Amino acid sequence: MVDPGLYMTVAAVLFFIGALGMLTRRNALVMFMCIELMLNAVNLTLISAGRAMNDLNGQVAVFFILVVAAAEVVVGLAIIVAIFRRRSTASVDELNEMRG
Amino acid sequence: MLTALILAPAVAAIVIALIPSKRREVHLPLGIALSIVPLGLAGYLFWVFEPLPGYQHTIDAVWYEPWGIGWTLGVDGISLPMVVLTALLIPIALGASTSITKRTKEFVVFTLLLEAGMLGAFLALDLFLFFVFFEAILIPMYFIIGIWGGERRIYASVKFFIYTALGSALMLAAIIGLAFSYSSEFGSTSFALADLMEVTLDSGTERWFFAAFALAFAIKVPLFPLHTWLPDAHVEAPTAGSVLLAAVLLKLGTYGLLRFNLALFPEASVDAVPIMGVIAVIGIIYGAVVAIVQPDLKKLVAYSSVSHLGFIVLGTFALTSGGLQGAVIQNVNHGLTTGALFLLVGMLYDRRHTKAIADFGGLQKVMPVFAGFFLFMTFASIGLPGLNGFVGEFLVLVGSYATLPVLAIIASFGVVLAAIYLLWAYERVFTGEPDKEENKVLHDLSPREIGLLAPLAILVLVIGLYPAVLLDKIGPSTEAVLDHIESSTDYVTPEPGRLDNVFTAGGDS
Amino acid sequence: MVESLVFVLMAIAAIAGAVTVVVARNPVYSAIGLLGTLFSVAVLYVLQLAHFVAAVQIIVYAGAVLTLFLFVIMLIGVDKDETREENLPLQRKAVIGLGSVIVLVASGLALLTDFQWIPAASNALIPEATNGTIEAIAEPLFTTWVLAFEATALLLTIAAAGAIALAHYRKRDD
Amino acid sequence: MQTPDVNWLAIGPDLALALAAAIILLVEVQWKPLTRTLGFIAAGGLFVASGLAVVQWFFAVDAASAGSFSELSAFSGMILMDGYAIFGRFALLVVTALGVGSGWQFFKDLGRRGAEGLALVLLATTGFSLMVSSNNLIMLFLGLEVGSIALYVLAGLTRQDKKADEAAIKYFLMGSFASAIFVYGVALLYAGTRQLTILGIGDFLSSFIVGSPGVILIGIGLVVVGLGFKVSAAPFHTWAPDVYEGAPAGIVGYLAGVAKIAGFAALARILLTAVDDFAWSFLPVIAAIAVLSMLLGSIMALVQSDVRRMLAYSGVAHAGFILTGVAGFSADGILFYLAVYAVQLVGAFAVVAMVSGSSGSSSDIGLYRGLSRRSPVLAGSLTVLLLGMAGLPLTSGFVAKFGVFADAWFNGYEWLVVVAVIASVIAFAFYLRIIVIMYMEDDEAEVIAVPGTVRWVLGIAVVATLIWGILPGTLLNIVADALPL
Amino acid sequence: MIDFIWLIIALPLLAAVVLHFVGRFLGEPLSGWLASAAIGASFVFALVAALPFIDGGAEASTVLLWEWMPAIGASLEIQWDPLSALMTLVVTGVGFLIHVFAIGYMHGDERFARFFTNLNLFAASMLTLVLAGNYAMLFLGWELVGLCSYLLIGFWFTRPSASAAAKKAFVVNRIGDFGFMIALMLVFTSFGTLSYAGVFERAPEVLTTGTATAIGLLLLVGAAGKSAQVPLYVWLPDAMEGPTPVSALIHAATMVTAGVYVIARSAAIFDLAPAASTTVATVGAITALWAATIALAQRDIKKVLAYSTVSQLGYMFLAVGSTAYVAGIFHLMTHAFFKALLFLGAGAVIHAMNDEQDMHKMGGLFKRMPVTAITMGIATLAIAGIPPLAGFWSKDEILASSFARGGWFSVLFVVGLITALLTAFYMTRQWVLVFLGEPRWDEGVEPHRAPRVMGVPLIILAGLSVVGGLVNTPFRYTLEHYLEPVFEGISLQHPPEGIGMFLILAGLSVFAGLVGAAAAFLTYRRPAGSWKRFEEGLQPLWGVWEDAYGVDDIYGRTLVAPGKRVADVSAFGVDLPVIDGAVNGIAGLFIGLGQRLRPLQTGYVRNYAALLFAGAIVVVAWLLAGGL
Repeated sequence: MVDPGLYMTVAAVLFFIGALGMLTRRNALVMFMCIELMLNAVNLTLISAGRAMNDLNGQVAVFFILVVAAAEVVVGLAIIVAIFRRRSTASVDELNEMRG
Repeated sequence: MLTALILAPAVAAIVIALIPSKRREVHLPLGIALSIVPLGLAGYLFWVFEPLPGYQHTIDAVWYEPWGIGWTLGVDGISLPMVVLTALLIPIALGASTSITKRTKEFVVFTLLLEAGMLGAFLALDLFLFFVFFEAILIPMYFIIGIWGGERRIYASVKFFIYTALGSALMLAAIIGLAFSYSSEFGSTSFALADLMEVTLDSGTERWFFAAFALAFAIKVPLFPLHTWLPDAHVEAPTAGSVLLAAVLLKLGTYGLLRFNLALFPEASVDAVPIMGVIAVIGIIYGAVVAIVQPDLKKLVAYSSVSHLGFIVLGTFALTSGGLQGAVIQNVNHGLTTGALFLLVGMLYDRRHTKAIADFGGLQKVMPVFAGFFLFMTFASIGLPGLNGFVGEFLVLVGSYATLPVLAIIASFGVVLAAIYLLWAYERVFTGEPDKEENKVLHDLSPREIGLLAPLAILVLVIGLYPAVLLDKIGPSTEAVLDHIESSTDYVTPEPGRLDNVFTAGGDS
Repeated sequence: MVESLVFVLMAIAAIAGAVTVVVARNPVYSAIGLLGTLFSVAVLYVLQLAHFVAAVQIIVYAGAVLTLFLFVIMLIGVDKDETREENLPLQRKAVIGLGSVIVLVASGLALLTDFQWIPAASNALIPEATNGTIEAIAEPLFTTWVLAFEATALLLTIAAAGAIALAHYRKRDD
Repeated sequence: MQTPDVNWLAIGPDLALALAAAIILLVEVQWKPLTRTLGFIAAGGLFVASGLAVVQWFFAVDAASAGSFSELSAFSGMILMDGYAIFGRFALLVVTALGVGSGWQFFKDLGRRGAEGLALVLLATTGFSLMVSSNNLIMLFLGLEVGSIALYVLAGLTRQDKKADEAAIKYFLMGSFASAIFVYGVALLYAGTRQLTILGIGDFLSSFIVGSPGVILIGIGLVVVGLGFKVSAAPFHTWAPDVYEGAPAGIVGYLAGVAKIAGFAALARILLTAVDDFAWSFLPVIAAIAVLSMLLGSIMALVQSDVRRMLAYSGVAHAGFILTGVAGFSADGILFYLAVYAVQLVGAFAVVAMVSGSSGSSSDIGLYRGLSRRSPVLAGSLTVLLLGMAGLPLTSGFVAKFGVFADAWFNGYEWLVVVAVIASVIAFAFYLRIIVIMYMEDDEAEVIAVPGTVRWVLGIAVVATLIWGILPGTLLNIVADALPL
Repeated sequence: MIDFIWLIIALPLLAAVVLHFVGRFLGEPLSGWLASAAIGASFVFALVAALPFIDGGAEASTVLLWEWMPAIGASLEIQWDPLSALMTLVVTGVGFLIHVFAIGYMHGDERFARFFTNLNLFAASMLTLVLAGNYAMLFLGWELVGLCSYLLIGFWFTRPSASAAAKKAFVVNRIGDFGFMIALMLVFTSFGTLSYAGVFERAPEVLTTGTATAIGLLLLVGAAGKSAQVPLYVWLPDAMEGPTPVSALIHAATMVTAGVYVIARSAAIFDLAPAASTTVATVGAITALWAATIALAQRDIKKVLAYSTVSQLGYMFLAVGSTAYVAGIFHLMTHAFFKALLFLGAGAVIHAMNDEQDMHKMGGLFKRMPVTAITMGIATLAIAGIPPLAGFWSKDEILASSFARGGWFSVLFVVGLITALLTAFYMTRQWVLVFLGEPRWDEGVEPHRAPRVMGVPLIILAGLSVVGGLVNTPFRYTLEHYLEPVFEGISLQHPPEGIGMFLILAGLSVFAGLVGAAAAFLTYRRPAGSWKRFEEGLQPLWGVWEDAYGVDDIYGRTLVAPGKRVADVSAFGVDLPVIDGAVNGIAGLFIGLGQRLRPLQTGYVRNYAALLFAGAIVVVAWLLAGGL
């Protein structure tokens, strides 16, 4: 029997790896994957917590978050594609006209 | 009654706003005509005003009950003169604005809105309401300076706006704080002056609130060293703007000190007497000294305002009946004389399109009537007995000697300086032979212009010789202020002539 | 016992995958790393009886989403190595700084305070309560959560409409 | 086997909007009608939704006064129908109507994609309206995402302008990042309390003393950050200027308005009713964020040369002011501020859209030179709205600021009020800058013709600004009933 | 009668108002006659009203016109007592004559009517001053006469020198008023009122010596300004820029004596402050000598008279300072006669010489204008103190009184004696230079006899200068008795008793006068060359005297220039750069801060994310720190 805390810790680690990925990568797609990582961490957290508290709602919540993730992916990729069409790049570093 | 007084100009403004801009010839005349209405009301108000302490014609309508804010109006001997002055100066200011050709309509509208705001500020007895008017006035004035002003009008208008807004912002915080203290003491929220006067504050808080209010009003007055927005605003503003700015807007500061600081924070006021006194006197001397060497007539008059308003503040914080009466009546006097001086400078500017003293000389020969009026107002502003300026300054000086002898003495030197800078300016502008060609062809005052100046001149003379017309109505209210301070602090007004305070009178402490 | 073993393996795998996502220079590798993480996390779900969710995880993520990712990567041809030269001088320092701060805070929490991940945890686990079978999930999903479930419909509509609006070029458009 | 607890009234407005959106999409596919027709459908949807919202309102007020609060939660506690939610929803509807009205030209220019545009707007509103009314944090997250994703798309909808892509991708990445953080916070709150509903958490925390609240605190923190992003509070504001500048002018007002309303409504609800027992620990943080937002926003706005960026930063400052109200810990101040600010914002952007063209890129301040001559209507209304934002008396902005300041002071945050008033004075400076340009510098550029819809929008915004400034009671009395359950 | 006493002021005032508005249409000479009629009328009225005092026994009475500033006990009330009556008579009487004279003198000036407007306004103001029953009203008149003097000195405003002189006069007077106002503050604070009645009665009980001295000295400052005493006399010589009738009326007969009047009026206060009185006397003596020396060397005929006026005013101060108030008032009166006469005479001469004022360019005018010459001669003798002319009696009484006071005052007595000698010298010098000797006129100058309208006043004044002194002789102190009620209860200084003592003192002063006169006569009788040599012989002293000890540019260098520099510095060195600079600086600070912060918004998503994430961590850390 593993202490649910450990699951949560793993989740936390995943979350922060994802977050740091957001800060380091400049390829929109990869940044986007990092967000998926973070969402996974959230899911893991919900499930572990729910289990530890004998509550099923955690898992239900995860279901919805998955859906959200999916939807985000669709739109996100659509945006990336649209940009690529005009600029033929996916590096957000090249998208910094607006600043200051 | 009072509501009507405030709404009349506002309605007038709307009426004029509804007239299409193409009919530019009607806006100004109509504006003047409509601005007679509030003047009439104010005159009536003055007529029926009983010389008693306390507020009259009070209105207390709920504005938004849960916040305890109300449409609370009332007039007493302190606000009455300012109300009349405001109502009087608007038609004159408009009448002096024939030289304004672009966007006449907006100009008239803004001026009338300004009037509404100023009247409201003088009549409001609810701090929230007062603040609303106090702040709302900035907008029309800002536009008047900014649109119809001179070269650096934008700089001047923004400076004017931000500077004064900064002061009032902290006052807003203090007002909220007061209301909070009230609600925590009495359970209900209220912003009514009468209620907030009941609040008992610990001296620390009271000092902070006093400071916040004082700052707001000191910037408005303006007191040294917060005065630098004034010369810019005056120099850039159009004639009407300068007139109203000097004659009425600045008075909101002195009026506020008298009406709110003394009433709400008696303890702190008494403690602040030396500080405020010193600041005021610095202003008197400093303003005068700086005025001496100003190369621009408007700037000169502006700095003279700094000096003159110092007298009002000195009188206010002298906390003697003489000083307070002097302060109130000096509000009016400065309004009349300085207003008139700005009118005159404006008329000169309309003819010659310059305000630089160096550009003139020998004008008395080409425009004697103008010179006559100018000299008359100059002496009124120098404080020549028999003219109004003296009444105010003399009351203030003699009144404040009892409590602030040293300051009173220093301040009276400002009277000497006033003679220097004004007469020197007069000498340079009007005497000698007119040497410049463009000066030789200037035409003298038109009947219209004389008509604008005459009422002011008459008032100057009447108040100078028979100030009782005002003092009778002012007196009871100022006494009430003193009583309030005495009752709520251990302060005692020195009684001149009592043997025991002949030489120990007041002292600076 | 078995659980712990599996947990350790899968945890390591998940984190390794995550790290790959972040550090791999080639987006394709990142995608693979993500795949790894998704799988191992799915396993962790199973360990905690969240069978249905685990299934969805595999189907939706590994199946749909990741494929989509790879597809786009190929489509826009960024399947080449990303340069590492940094045009934001401060950025890397900032990241390192933030990372260390996190570690600091975390260790502070772990050591100094009696930090509990799940203070409301019940000391007795009731496996039936959290046995995430399809029935078990469906029951709350279509009663208590029915509105949320409907709301997802909106989400998908938006996704569809949005994707079309952004990426689909009709004739007569610009 | 229980049956779902369905309450049609509770979701009536959202349903109406969603239906309208669906109809638009279908009709578009089938008949390729004029954009105008679609516009009518959208308007109809909005109208019905508003009507239903009004019905909800009276129902809610009666129920509240009757004390039967159970009637106010629907779908077995998934969403609430309390005055707070309905007020927020109504504000959203109004903003949507105004936004669509002012951005009408934009939808026309979209051509065939105008349908998607309109549909997305309606769906976004639906999502946000679910968000403000939801009681369950996951439901709230769903609503948030529904709204946000739609907004990402809208931001990038135009193809005239490359800035739009940049805006879209920045908004999208940052937004998803923030939502991830937010939902992690939700997860941690769940871990800490075994509750996913706001009221549940509230009850839990008020009935049990949590031994080690660390996880809850982290949860609160992350939730604050996630929503702080939506309302563009410093330092989570960085997306706002770029998005405001890049997104199509016609839609920015709507985009900014709804995000602010929904974000703040949710944030305030969570902080005030769910975790209010931790107020002592998070209020200082809120105050700090408020100060940062007010000062940073005002100061940065001073130096902007693009009006949209300027308004974005002013939005940051306003977020700070509203957070001052949060620090004041009373809902009505916040709601009032939200309502009046959102209206002013949409109105202002209606003008911006007119000046720089619906999907036009630049809104450099130079374009406003002498606007008072070129289009008195635009200049006049923009002036009123800016003065309203600046919070000058006799405008709703002043009442709003006064309200939140008073709340903060009454809640013991005197110092915050002092900072706030100073910040608001700094803010005067850049609002005045625009007015100066419009009125005090003359430039005989071409006259701008203002279409009827925009006139209507401006008229409403201006009148509202003035009415609520002169007779604040008209709105305050309503807000007084709109308190969270 | 007494109830209409205000008419004395009102008549000239009314005339002034009328002239102001319709004078232009009345034109010349009608407006002049109107003005003269008005003041003449008040003279008659005053005379009638004063009769009861002359035959004694009438009570002084006060008429309250109206409250002015009740809060500081300032009301407009008229005090009608022997002193004010006497002053009124002098002012209106001499004033009337000068008005008449001016009709001739101002002939042809395009602002003829305006001149008389101002003249009448002045008369009204002066009467306000002397009739005041309240220090505030006194101050009202005090300042109004200042105004009129400003207007009249600068009457020919196109002359820069004239307007400069006018400004100078007003400003210097203001400096005096500065002291005066403070005096009034003290008075009010001590008494709670400013009305004579209230003050004088309670003075002994209320005032400590300290306060009394303070008030006294401050009044002295005011008086010194108005009455051109050291060090504030500098404005009076310049004031000669005004038309000669103005100099005669304002700067010889009436206004400048206001200071003396005030001190005499305030006798009750000075009575309690011997130190103050002594100061007054000393100032007076110094002024007398100082001005006399300057007068010796002046070439401008009016400048001589100006400095002589200063010197004579010094005598009056010496008198009132040694508490010989009656003597002071007496000299004031006689001086009014002969000095007015002298000025008018000078005016006639200047008129005749086409506005030539340099005595070196005159001479031998006796044959051309005998009336003027004779009348001026009488006046010269009078001022030189030759019995039995008016000047002799008054001056002698002053000297005698100060001698009798003894102590320090005997020093002052000596000074007075020397001054008497000098006075005789320079007056005679003037007369001789103007009327005797060979004509030294510029070519084209054709001196002509003055018109009758100018001549008659001269003759009348000459008559007064002869007999005027007889009202107060050691043989019969009429004036003294007449003024007694005013000064009752106040210790007055009298000349020493006994005819013998009188003869000695009189002898001394007469001797001094004769010596001076004779010396001057013998020196300047001779042809120009010789007396020019004589003056050369007295170099450099003579030169110093001639440019009045260079006081003007000393003041210029020590006061005016530094003052201007202070103003310049504070205006352009402090106000703009420092104070306004600070304001703009703060504004700029925020802009600068904004500019500095802009790079924070790099435009890179990663940065934004970093910022957001950092914020998140800070928030969380803070919450944990606060919460655990």
